[in-house]
Amino acid sequence: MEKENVVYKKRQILSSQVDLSQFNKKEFEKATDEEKKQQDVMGESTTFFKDGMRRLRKNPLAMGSIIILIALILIILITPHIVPYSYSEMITVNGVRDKGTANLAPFQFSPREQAYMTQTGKNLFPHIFGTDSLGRDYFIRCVYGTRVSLSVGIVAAIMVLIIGLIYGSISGYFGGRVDMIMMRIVDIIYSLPDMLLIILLSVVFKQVLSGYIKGTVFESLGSNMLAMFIVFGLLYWVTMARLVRGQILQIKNNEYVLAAKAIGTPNRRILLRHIIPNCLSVIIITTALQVPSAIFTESYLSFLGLGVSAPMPSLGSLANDARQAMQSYPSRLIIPAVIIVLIVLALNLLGDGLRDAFDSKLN
Amino acid sequence: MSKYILKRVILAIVSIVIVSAITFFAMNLIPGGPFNKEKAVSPQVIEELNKRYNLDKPVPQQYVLYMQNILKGDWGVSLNNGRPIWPDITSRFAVSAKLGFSAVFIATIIGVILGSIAALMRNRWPDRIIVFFTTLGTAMPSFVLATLLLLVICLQLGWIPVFDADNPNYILPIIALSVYPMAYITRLTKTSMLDALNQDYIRTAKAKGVARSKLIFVHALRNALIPVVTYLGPEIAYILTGSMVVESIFTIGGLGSAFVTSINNRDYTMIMAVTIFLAILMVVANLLTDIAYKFIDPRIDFNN
Amino acid sequence: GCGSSKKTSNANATKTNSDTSTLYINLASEPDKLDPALNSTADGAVLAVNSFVGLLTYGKDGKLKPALAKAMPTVSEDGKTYTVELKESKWSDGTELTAKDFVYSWNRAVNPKTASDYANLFDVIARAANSTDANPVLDVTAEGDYKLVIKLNAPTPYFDQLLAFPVFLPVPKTAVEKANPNGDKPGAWAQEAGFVSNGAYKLTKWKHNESMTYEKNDNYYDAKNVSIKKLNFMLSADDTATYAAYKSGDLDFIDSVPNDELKNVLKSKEFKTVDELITYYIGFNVNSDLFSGMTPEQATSFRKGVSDLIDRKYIVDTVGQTGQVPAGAFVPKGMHDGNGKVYKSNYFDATKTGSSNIEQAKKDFKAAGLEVKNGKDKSSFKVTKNGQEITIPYMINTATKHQKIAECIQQDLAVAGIKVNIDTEEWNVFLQDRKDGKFDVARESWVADYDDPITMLDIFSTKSGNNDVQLGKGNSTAAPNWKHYDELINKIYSSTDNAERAKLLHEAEKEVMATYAAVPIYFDNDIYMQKPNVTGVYSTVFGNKYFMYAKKTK
Amino acid sequence: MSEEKNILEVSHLKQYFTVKQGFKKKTLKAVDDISFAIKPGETLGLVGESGCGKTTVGRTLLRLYEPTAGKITFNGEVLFDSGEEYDENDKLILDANGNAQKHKSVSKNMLPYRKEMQMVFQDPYSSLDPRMTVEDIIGEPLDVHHLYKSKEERRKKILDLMELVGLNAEHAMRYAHEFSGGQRQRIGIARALAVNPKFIVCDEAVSALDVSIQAQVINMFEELQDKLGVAYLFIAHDLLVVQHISDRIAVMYLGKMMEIADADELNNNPIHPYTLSLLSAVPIPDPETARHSKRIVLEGDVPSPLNMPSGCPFRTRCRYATEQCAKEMPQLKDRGNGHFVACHNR
Amino acid sequence: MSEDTNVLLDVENLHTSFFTDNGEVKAVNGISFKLEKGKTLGIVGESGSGKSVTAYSIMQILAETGRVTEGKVLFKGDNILDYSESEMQKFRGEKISIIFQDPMTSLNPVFTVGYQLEEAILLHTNKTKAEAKARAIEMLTLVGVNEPESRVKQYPHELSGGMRQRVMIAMALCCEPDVLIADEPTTALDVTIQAQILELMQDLQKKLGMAIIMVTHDLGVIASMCDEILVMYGGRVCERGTADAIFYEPAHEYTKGLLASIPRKDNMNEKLVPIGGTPINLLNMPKGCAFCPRCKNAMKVCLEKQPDEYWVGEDHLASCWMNIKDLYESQEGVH
Ligand SMILES: Nc1ncnc2c1ncn2[C@@H]1O[C@H](COP(=O)(O)OP(=O)(O)OP(=O)(O)O)[C@@H](O)[C@H]1O
Ligand SMILES: Nc1ncnc2c1ncn2[C@@H]1O[C@H](COP(=O)(O)OP(=O)(O)OP(=O)(O)O)[C@@H](O)[C@H]1O
Ligand SMILES: [Mg+2]
Ligand SMILES: [Mg+2]
Repeated sequence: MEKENVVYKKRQILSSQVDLSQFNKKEFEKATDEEKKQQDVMGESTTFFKDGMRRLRKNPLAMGSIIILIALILIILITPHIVPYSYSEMITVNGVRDKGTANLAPFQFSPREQAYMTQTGKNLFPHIFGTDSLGRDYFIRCVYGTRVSLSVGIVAAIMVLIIGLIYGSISGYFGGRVDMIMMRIVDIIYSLPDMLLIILLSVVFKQVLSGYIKGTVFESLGSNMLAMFIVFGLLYWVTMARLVRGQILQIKNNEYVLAAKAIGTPNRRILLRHIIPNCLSVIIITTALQVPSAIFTESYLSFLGLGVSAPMPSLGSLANDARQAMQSYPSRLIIPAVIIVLIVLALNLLGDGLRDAFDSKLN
Repeated sequence: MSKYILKRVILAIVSIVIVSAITFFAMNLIPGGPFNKEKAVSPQVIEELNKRYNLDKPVPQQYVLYMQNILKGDWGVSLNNGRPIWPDITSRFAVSAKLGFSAVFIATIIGVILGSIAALMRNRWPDRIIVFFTTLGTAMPSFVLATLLLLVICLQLGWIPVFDADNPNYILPIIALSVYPMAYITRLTKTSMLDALNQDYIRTAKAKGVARSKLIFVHALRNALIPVVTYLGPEIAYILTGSMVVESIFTIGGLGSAFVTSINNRDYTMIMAVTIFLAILMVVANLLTDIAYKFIDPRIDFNN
Repeated sequence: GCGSSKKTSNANATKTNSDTSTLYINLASEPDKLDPALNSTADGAVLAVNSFVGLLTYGKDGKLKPALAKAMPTVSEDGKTYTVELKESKWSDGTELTAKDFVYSWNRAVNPKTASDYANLFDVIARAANSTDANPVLDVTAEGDYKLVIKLNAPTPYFDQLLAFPVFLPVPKTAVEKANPNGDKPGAWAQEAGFVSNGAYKLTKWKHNESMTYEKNDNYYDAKNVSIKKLNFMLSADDTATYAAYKSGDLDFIDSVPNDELKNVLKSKEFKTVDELITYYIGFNVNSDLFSGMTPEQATSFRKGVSDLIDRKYIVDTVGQTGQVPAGAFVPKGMHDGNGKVYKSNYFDATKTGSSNIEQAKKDFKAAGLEVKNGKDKSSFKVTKNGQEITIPYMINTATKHQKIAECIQQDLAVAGIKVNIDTEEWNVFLQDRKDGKFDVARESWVADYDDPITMLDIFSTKSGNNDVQLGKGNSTAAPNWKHYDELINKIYSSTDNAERAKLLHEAEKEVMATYAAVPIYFDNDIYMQKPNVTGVYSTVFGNKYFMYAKKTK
Repeated sequence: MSEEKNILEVSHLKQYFTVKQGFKKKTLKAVDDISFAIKPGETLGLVGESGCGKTTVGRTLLRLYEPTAGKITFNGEVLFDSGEEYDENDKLILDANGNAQKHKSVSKNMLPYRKEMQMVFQDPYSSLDPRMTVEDIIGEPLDVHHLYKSKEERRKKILDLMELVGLNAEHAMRYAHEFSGGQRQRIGIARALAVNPKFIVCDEAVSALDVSIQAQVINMFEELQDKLGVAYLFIAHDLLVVQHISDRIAVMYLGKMMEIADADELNNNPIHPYTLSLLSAVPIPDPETARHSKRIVLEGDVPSPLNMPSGCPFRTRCRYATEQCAKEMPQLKDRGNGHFVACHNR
Repeated sequence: MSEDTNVLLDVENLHTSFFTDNGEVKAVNGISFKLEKGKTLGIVGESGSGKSVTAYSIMQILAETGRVTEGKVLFKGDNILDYSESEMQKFRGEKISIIFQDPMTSLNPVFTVGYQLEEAILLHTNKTKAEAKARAIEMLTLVGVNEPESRVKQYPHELSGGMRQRVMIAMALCCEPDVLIADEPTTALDVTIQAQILELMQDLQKKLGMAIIMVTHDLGVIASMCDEILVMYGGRVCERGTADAIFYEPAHEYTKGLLASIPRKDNMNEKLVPIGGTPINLLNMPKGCAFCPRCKNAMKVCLEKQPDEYWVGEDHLASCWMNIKDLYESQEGVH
């Protein structure tokens, strides 16, 4: 009885608000499942990678960085075939070594070169970045220097990344005694005088490695190059390891790690799938920052006799050599410095971009 | 905690002994010696010197003798210039530490502030500018930066003398030393700050009415500090023991150049002393870092 | 146009500082030892001669003159007894300096306990009767306080020079013995500022690796002629920094300029070059595998071929830049022969080697038993050994100059299809490897200790510690027989006739040059820059700079 | 209890944590000597004051925390046994020196059992990896235990699971933080179900869900139980839900088990004073009843697990507390019908 | 409801969206309500229906990508959406405070519980540090945390879920705000504590005239606490009214489904009746009623038109075409 009453009251209240003439009977027919389903519009599904790439493409800085890197790589791959000078060649005009070509400014020709051009009417290829104090074309030296430094920077950074990551992860994740001992080893490596060890290694490598590399790509770069990577592998990963370990100590306390354990996820997988992706941003940044430091470490190692062997240049050694010419020939310092900055900037911005693109939390 | 620290201190001593042993044997393994000169010194003289400094004994015995002397507080004399090691190291350390502490301090403060600003203004112009300049800072090797400072500030502008024997000016070397760590810290702070700012507890603090600056520099920063502290530990140890490059460009008698010249000269006693000194600093710095971890993030547990 | 050229000339003028009583100087970084008996570096020698003075010294004209000696020593008929009368003089602490101080100082320097690097310079002095190996006593006697009699083993034409050499400088006995009670710290007395000396200046402040301050010693025997009150040394080895300090007027005197800046300062009036007695050369390890299967003659031809191809002029012009002289002999240009004449020798025209010398090189390579094929054009060819490309490992230490020279040589030899691998080694490793003969080819240079060719030639005697090229050592069949050379050197040392001795010196040099194991590149010189308001600084052929007679105006 | 073999047996389980207060270390007895058993296909509800150790029990069962003491038997296999021995009165047997008498301890590698025993976490926010897509989160147990042959099969399984818990297929590529709390909890449930476990600890698995989804999930749990015979330890605060889903209910207070009984029995005949007050506080989703219901208010200090009162931990708030309660913790005693109560006075 | 000075909070036609890379997520689509002093507004609804987002919109603490796109939030007549950041700071915590849904992540892991409580107190009162500490301890006691003196020295991870939640509650209440938004404040609490907390809230409400917005899934809590109830679905309000109206005369299909799926004493041994289907996709809102894809009784009109809010009783509004259909059919009978 009461119920009837309520319904009646409701109808009364409603009828004062609604103009029923707007409706027709059809509208109150039951909708089919089909129709209902149509309403339920699904979003498109993508994959993690596609999604990230799409976001990356939208990032102008990251795309700019990619373009710069590609341009640099193209230049260092192609120009050695175009420019008629070689990185070690002291410029000769008409078969005679030309002392006048030392220390030329960009796009300048030596008097003898000019005379040759007016005499023969042939145009010589310009010295785009000028020449160095031994009369070698600086552009091509920079190109080769970039080749060396880019590969050193990236290979070393990757090596440091891999070793540091594995070491730091294991130490941070397993913690306790493992961590204690592994970190003390890191302390030791940190404290060892690297210069001393590098000298020792250079002596050892010279004897050990030179036999193995004959006829391989490393020969032109020198056994030193290989040795240098070994040095990176032995000595320079510790910062990365500590950073990773610090992050992991923090991240492993998260409940999702416990959840993964509850599933039965093996430790290795927990590390790879849960913990490392969650400290990815620090890892990316550190790796990107590792590149310039590897480039400069290379020049330091060359100085101690472990880098590329002269006359093969690297950007670090070019900059180092140009330091003393800084007051008279600043362009010799500026050019390799700008290239390094370009590489580093591009890698860093790309790193930032990657991080933003693949870091779900920020979106 | 105190047990943990005790354990660490014991391990630290072990680490230092290992470092000293490796260094001792490594330096004896590399070719060359302390009395190796371009003009050969007569064999009698070398024999006399070797005897005087115990270098005629087998290397393991030398090591034991050396460590015994260290325990007695005797660091020996420099094989190169004959001066006692310990006062030399401490006076050099005083110089390096003055520079180093200032540099680390400046780098940390500015780096953390810049990094926080960059995180907060993500993808806006302050962030872009900071990223650009910090990248420049990491891409600029210290020898270039130091030389540039010297040439521009001292030579072109003449603000500071290049060489002043009586009142050396430490501003430029401090700048030169601090730029790289500052840039590094900025980048680290920015990334970890971004992570922290996305956490729910930031929302909680905001809902409490916490001011934006406190939100960032207290609530978010503390959570973002782990990577910065990690980086700082060894960096402090390194900077405190000086930088060869900066010292040589600005003519500063710090530990950095002492280290490099001692290796060049195979000044065994000096190499050992500086190494042990660095190792102690390093171990202490890393211990402090780990303790700082616990202070920064109480969830971190080393004893599990 | 006109205006801009003026501007550039202005830019070269540097600022000067107005403190006329102090001279601001850079020589190099921290010296190791200031005890003149223990010093072994060139920069240390400069500090020694400015803070100590011996019997003789060098004058502005570069000639020896009496210092504490009243006059030049009198030499006996047989040339074996030197007698020196001394002036009255004092140590900086006011105590008397007598002939006994010299007897003490020299006996101390020669004592093995002192372990002086230059003790062997005393070898020319005879030993006293009570001398033992462990406790050598020189036959030098003080007759009264101011007369010194020195007995030599054989006539030594350069002995006067030694009397001005740092290791012959006097040291203060009381101070030395007080600081060294156990005999194991011979240099301890002069390790910090404030030690007693007798030269124009005494060290008053020493901030290690930063600066040193020397102040005028009023007890200096010639103090009245010393007008500069203070020498302030910047202890920096970074030539960019020191050059900047010089340009900014913080320094008055520098003795190095960044290699790449040289071109711009060459024309400057402030830039000075001084001849020195230094030979930069390339050392071939005569026992190297490079010469395996060759006869000594063939090996020599091979090395000569390499020498033929090295463009010394190019190196001097583009790397050296300061007027070094391409070397066609081993004994430096301008050295005296001990018989009152300038020693002259030349084995080839060093200005013509390099690409214009290809035909000669081809001949030499052929004579070495190598295959020589013509290249694409006239300016190149290809040398092979048993059909294999020749690779020469060239060892240098880490320094820009050496690297640049190495790169030049690399290019020079590329003409012959010879590959040069540059091995850069850390300094101390480099020294050791070179001494041990663990190299094939290495850069070398030799600085004369005194102005006599024997100081250059002695290094190649078999027993010499500086015989890096290993002549007479090892048993490679490609190495030349070296017995005769050692005999020659012995003869030179014992020769009593200076004219005969000069001939023997030429003979010895010829033997060395005939091996082409030491291929001279150039004779080096010394440079420095000095502000226009500074005058009176002078330098010797050994690189010693004398600051005490400098004058500085506003 | 019946002859049927239990899927899980827990006896004398203890989980102590060491916590630091300033410089002092203290032992926190989060779970203190509790025993129970669950039969296959049975649901045991676990209720109790917040902080009484329910989550800890769940996690310790799965050995996510290493138990301090006790014995855990799963499916007839001893997973963990610290080795203490108890007499028939459940008293620890001590040897002459007053130390516990021990037999050989057991500590099995848990990996193979993870497939059988699963857990749904209390906190849907922090238990999901923020950097993984839902697909990967749910797919992870499939990957770990190799439960598919092809990529398609994996995807199909994941989508089935998502549908099962009421998530759209389009959600598969999203990240956990893009979901509402309830949706996140469903992801967590789907993850636990992925391996077809025989036993699931549901740690407040439905607390964050809205009632309709909660109903779905509860239905789902029940269906799975019917179909696959899954057993649950169902931890929750919502007594109505617990009563609905559970066959038996256990009541905990400060790390101790206070009462266990069949769901209906407990509802109709609660004995322990704490249970009484609990039941009286249940909010009734009916305005009329809500207005008239009266809860039993607990007076007195709420003790902390760090400072456990002697004897029965509840005595400080208990109306019936006597001197005996302060002396001795009452044993869990059968009051018939499988109704166990630990109380001296009721 | 007329112009009433008692109205503390007036939300008008609030729209909030998240601008994600995938498009605009319309989390709240036109919500209006008024909240009077001393009253309790309950919000129930599907999870993901925008309850929390509504609360965050009021507090202006949306994620970076979120924005209020339309509407007003008037607090005592002022539109707080126009407040500057510093005005907002003053406002938050003091005038309105919020208890967050998730206590684990909502507390800063690196500060002690005490610090976080004291901070809130110090921000909005001029108490000294010691007073703030005392107040913090008092608050913890009030919410039933044992040994509050030592708890204040502990870190969030050292507390159980329920304790953390009580800390959150204490934090929100410590400054005695005018409006308290409680976003599922008691999910992690056992019923005795829950009851205690709810009583505490009600006490404060009586004492201070505090208004409460209670967001919860627990219909039991709603039934016993609220003066008015909002039922949300898909970012919209589908029904509102007093507890009696909602519980006894539900006028929206979703509400009906919701009530049917509650476990009760009387359906203990029956299967629960959940609402079928899956929640809607906020990126692509249906044209018509948001609930219609899941509605058993959906009609053609539901597919096309969004229903307006109609009064269906005193203090009872609903937006469901079923009501109109019912009216239409009854009228049709008359015609
Ligand atoms: N890792 C830990 N370290 C120290 N103490 C802990 C830890 N985990 C839990 N505790 C303590 O153990 C006790 C029980 O915690 P637990 O989380 O099991 O409670 P709970 O019954 O699940 O409570 P809730 O219902 O609130 O989730 C609490 O006092 C808590 O503070
Ligand atoms: N930062 C964000 N970015 C994108 N979408 C979001 C964001 N925050 C919330 N949403 C979406 O907004 C909708 C409403 O979320 P909200 O948290 O308000 O739900 P709720 O009603 O509180 O649910 P629950 O009861 O489960 O807590 C959800 O669909 C959610 O996916
Ligand atoms: Mg719990
Ligand atoms: Mg919510």
